[in-house]
Amino acid sequence: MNQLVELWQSTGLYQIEADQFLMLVISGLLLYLAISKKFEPLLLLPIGFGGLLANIPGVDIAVGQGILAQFYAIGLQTTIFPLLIFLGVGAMTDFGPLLANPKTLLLGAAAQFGIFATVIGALLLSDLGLFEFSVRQAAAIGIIGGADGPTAIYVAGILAPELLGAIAVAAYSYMALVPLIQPPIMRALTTEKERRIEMTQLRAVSQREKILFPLVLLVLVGLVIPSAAPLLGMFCLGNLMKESGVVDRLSKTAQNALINIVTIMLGLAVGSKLVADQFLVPETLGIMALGIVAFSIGTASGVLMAKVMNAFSTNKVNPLIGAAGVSAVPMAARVANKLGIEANPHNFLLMHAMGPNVAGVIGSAVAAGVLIQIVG
Amino acid sequence: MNQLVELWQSTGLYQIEADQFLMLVISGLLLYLAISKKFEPLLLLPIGFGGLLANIPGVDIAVGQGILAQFYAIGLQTTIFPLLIFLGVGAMTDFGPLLANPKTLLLGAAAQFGIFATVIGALLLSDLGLFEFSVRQAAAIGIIGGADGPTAIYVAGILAPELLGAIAVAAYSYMALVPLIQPPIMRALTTEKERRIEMTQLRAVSQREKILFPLVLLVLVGLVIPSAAPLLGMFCLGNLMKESGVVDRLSKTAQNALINIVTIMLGLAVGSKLVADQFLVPETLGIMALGIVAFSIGTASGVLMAKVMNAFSTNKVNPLIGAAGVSAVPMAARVANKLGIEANPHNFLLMHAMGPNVAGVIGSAVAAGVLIQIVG
Amino acid sequence: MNQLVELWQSTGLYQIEADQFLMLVISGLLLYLAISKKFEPLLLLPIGFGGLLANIPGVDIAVGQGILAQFYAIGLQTTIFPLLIFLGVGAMTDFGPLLANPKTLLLGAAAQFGIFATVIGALLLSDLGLFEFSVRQAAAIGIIGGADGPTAIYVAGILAPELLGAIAVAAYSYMALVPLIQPPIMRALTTEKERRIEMTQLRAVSQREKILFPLVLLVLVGLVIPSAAPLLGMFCLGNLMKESGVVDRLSKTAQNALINIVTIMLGLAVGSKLVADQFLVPETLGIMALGIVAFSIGTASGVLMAKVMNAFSTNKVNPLIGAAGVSAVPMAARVANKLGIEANPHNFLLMHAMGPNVAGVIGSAVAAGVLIQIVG
Amino acid sequence: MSDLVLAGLNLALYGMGFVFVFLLLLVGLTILMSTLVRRFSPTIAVAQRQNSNGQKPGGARRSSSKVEAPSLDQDQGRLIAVVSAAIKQHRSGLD
Amino acid sequence: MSDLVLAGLNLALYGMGFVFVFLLLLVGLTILMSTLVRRFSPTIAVAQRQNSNGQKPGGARRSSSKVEAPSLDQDQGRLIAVVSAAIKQHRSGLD
Amino acid sequence: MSDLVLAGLNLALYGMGFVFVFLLLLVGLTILMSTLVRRFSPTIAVAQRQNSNGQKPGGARRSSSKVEAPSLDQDQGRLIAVVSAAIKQHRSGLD
Ligand code: NA
Ligand code: NA
Ligand code: NA
Repeated sequence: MNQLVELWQSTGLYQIEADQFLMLVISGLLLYLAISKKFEPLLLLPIGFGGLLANIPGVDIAVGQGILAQFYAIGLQTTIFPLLIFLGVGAMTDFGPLLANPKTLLLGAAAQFGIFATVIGALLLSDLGLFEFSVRQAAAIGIIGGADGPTAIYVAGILAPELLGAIAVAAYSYMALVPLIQPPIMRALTTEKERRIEMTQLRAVSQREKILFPLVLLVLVGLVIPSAAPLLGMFCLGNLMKESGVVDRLSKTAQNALINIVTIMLGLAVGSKLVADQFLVPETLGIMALGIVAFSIGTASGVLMAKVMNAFSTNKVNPLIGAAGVSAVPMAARVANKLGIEANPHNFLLMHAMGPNVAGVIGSAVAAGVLIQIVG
Repeated sequence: MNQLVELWQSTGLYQIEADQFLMLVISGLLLYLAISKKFEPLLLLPIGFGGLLANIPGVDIAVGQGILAQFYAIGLQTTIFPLLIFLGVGAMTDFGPLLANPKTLLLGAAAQFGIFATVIGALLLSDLGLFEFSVRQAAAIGIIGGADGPTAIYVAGILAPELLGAIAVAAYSYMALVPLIQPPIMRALTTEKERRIEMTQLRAVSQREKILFPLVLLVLVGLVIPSAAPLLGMFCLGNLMKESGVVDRLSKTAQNALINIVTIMLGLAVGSKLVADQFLVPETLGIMALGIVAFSIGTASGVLMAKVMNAFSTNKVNPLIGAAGVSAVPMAARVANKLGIEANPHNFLLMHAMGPNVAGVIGSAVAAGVLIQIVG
Repeated sequence: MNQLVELWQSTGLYQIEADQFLMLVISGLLLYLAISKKFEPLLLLPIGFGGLLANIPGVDIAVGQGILAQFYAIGLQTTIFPLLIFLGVGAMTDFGPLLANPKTLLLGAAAQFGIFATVIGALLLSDLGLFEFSVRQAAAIGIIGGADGPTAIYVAGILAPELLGAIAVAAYSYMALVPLIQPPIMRALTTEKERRIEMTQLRAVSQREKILFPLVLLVLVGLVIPSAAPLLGMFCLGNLMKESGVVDRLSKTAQNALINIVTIMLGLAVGSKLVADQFLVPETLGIMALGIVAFSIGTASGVLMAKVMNAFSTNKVNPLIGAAGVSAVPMAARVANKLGIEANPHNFLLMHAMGPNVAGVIGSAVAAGVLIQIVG
Repeated sequence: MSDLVLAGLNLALYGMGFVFVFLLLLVGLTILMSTLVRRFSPTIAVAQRQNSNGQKPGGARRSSSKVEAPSLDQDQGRLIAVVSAAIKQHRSGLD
Repeated sequence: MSDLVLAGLNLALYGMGFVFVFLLLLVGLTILMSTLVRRFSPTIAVAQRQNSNGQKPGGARRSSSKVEAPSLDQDQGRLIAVVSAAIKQHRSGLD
Repeated sequence: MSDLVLAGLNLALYGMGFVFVFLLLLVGLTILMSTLVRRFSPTIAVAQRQNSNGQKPGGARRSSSKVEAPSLDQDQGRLIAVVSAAIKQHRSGLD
């Protein structure tokens, strides 16, 4: 009989607490968004499922020797997982549109203002006594504005691992919400006439330029901002493997088996941070609020930068593609394309928007390097 | 000259001992069964080969810093390997037949009686002074009756790592022997008339049901038997990845590259336990004997449960499919199908038997959780 | 303003030193050779890129907790990476030509003389006071003559990790240079008439022989030279997985996803040793010089051995195929084939040269075992 | 009967009971879940069923997220490019 | 304004400045690199461009190293199959 | 000659000797193995040789184990089943 009591006391039903139950509901919501709404399912499905596992009472899965805790220790504490993801993303990235029109790099720079504005915002909230974000935490929250999942996870893992769960959830949720967040801002900041601007067709880019670009980028990173070198180094390696054409089998594996394996484990490792005592804190609400501000400011500054560039150049760019500078590849470029077609059915901005889009990845990684350098 | 003597003394021929030689023969036998008899070759080939490597005298392969010892430390001590295998198996499993006829879950419950009967048997043998199995060891041996390789390795790794080699070998060997072990028991316990029972065609199952089932299962596990959550959690994640249809690339990698890589390393890690001083002990004989008893009792109780269910229901099930409740997917279902066709050429039981077959996987994992909970 | 100075002082431009710059140039040269000259790009591309990353000033990538340092610790210090590469290479190797003509194994033995002659050479240089190579270092340098990348990395990692970078670079560079290094030596040591020798067609080899060969090889290794068992064990396992035909999915993964993932990480790990203070030492020049001597002597002794065999046998072999005994699969076999066709347009030596070619892999691994056994 | 065997019997009793209770609960929940699904989304269920016959559901439900997109779209794109090029070349040969 | 907010403004100022300087430098270097490439290897660049339309560049530049061989042939084979099928279909449409 | 060089000569002598002895033994064992195989299973060997020309041996010898099954075997099996059924039906229609 004692054993029966013991067994009953070992059940989750007996041990569950209110906040664990709430976390299960939140994790279920993430799964719903991933599966039914297709919100970045590659990451949010394993993160949400990891959240379910992490909040099962009475068993160590996300702590101690549990498998999620081990994935966290193996891949996030070491930064190996986000770096391998960057390797694969690099091997999937085509810098062609960027090389055909290098000045779109500046749109990718401008959109990073979302990051730094959010850092200030987070510190203002602390100053007002609403939250108690440290400078490191504020920097980690700001990076949500980079609209780049692995960069956000990488920076949060280094600067504020205690906020990693909320930051990753915010980053991926808002990346999925780009088609809802961006259009009103883009419409508000552009005139119908601007949205109708057609851009000249991009020139063909030679393979040699594509091979040299990741090397040029790496050298510049090494000379100017070494703390961004791990992230952009892996990114450039992946891209070089793809463009060089001499290691196709490595490039294909980096784009498939390797990135998929790491994505599963990374998602579960992030899910391990969705435990009640780390996630159910007021800071999480602050992070969610700041995150959407970051996205919005990034979008706005990208669009405004395009207008500034037009003021100084005769070769006009459609300011819609400035919004793609936030990263969120390729969603943001698609949004720009869609609004372009709305304004002018002959206006195909997709390839033009891919330039600032990949520039946004570089920009966020540089911003990440600066943040790690200054406050890390 | 001294150096020549030293070299000679370093050869395996000089150093080999009788029991190492015997282990090499046993490992060779496993390879023979795997290759020529196709006994579960995916596991028995690397296990057998690992056994060869582990018993080469004069070099550390399965101990110290040897590669097999490292695989053991990385993947088995941490439980990562069997859990990743479960992820892949989940991504390969179709719960459709089970969802179409949920009461076949009970057949998967009944067949687990083989596990617990064997625990009692092992403790009886200890009581008789034939062996000295502790309760933990008895529980680990019993799990052979679950007819599920990764579950057996997971439980043995936690409860009785010193018996892991023998338990894994017994589990996979008997799983391969299912077509020999089960039929006589199934014939003995059923009448010709019962074996001729045709079952109604299974209803179509919607994708939504298939998506919700792994979540329902996980929630129930979390509430009722948290210690089974790591195993069934990874299983449900794999299944959800497959059925949700939104992360196809992850699901495919879990079913291919990931499970294959882990299978190679898991097999070698298990092989590292086939060293003479751990395997050539009387206990191994006891384990082999108890293992076949476990399989037989599991088969019998599955069949008998089907007959009990028929006594209380008008919608008859063919008792042959009860034998599939032991797990051993999909071999046990094929055996049921074969005996069904023998008795009645129009009797296609394969899909009907897949229900209890996957129920047997769930049942064993739950039993594993109970054992770990009570004696772990 | 202070912060700006600090940022400027954190740039690579401010911190870079002359020797780091030189290493960046050398790494760039490796990338050039890999991409433009197709010098073993699968390894030299990641090695060269790793070299770039390792020499970026102001950030820990190849040391401390940097990702390259972690890859080194995870895969090279543990010997796991080269062993997994050997698994994949084994799964890609066809022993058919060797089994059809087993005496070509002796050509693979003779060509290893390059290894041991180089060991003597390295110690002579030390004796002359030009370098200070220890016996362990000399042995690690000699293995370059094995013309087998993973073997060289495995041995250097065990005997002289401080020379690993230079040894790996030398091994892969010279493997890529085989078509330039070997032909003059082969022409000098053979007469036109010898090069014209046509060889009889190889007999068909049964699957059973192909399955048994890796087991025979492993048993012999275990009995005679256990220290070669990790390397040849993994090689034989890969080959058995392929030839047995019962674990196709494991064999394919070992040949693709697994070896590709490991190749990327191995290359980066080796690249981490291309840091200035380890690579820019006089020893590196000595290693490069000795390496080419090793290749040349190996080639010569393979060719001469073939001529010796012809002196004792009526069934003549074309001495060109002796040069393939250095390993460097399949480049060396192609070189032999090319020179054969030059001398006699009807002379197809490719398959005949594959025998000594794979024999050279076995021979180097045995030599590696002997070196580790005696000086390790 | 010794303590050891008693412990075994105990374990078997509770264990087997637990397994049965668990799977009985699962039967109940599964039937409940299926009933609810079939009641509240009959048309969707049917549509999806047809869908899953006609084509791989993954095809229709494929995510358009960053990581996924390149591998498929690109392949698709490359194939289309190759086919177009082949047709073009072929045509130019005909003219 | 508190020290905290000042630190934030500071961070934003230097950070944003750095990002812009970096990307401006990158624009410059990229234009320089492209100009040099286009000046010193115009024909090669064109050849490669055509090449990259007609067939996968990997095909031409493919390494013949030991490890590489197995995977490629399949791709090549698939491409050839696709092209053949396309041509065949095209022809059958003409007849 | 110094001790160091002597050590090297020593190493070379024993090493090279060992390598030769090893590979000579391997030649012997390989010939023995092949002879035994060819004597005791000539027909099987021939059959398998043909097989390995005609189709991938993995196809025929494929394991039916749990992990493997879903990906290849089932497909294969299903194909065979479908084809067999079709032939059967066709035949029965003819009689
Ligand atoms: Na960005
Ligand atoms: Na079972
Ligand atoms: Na060699």
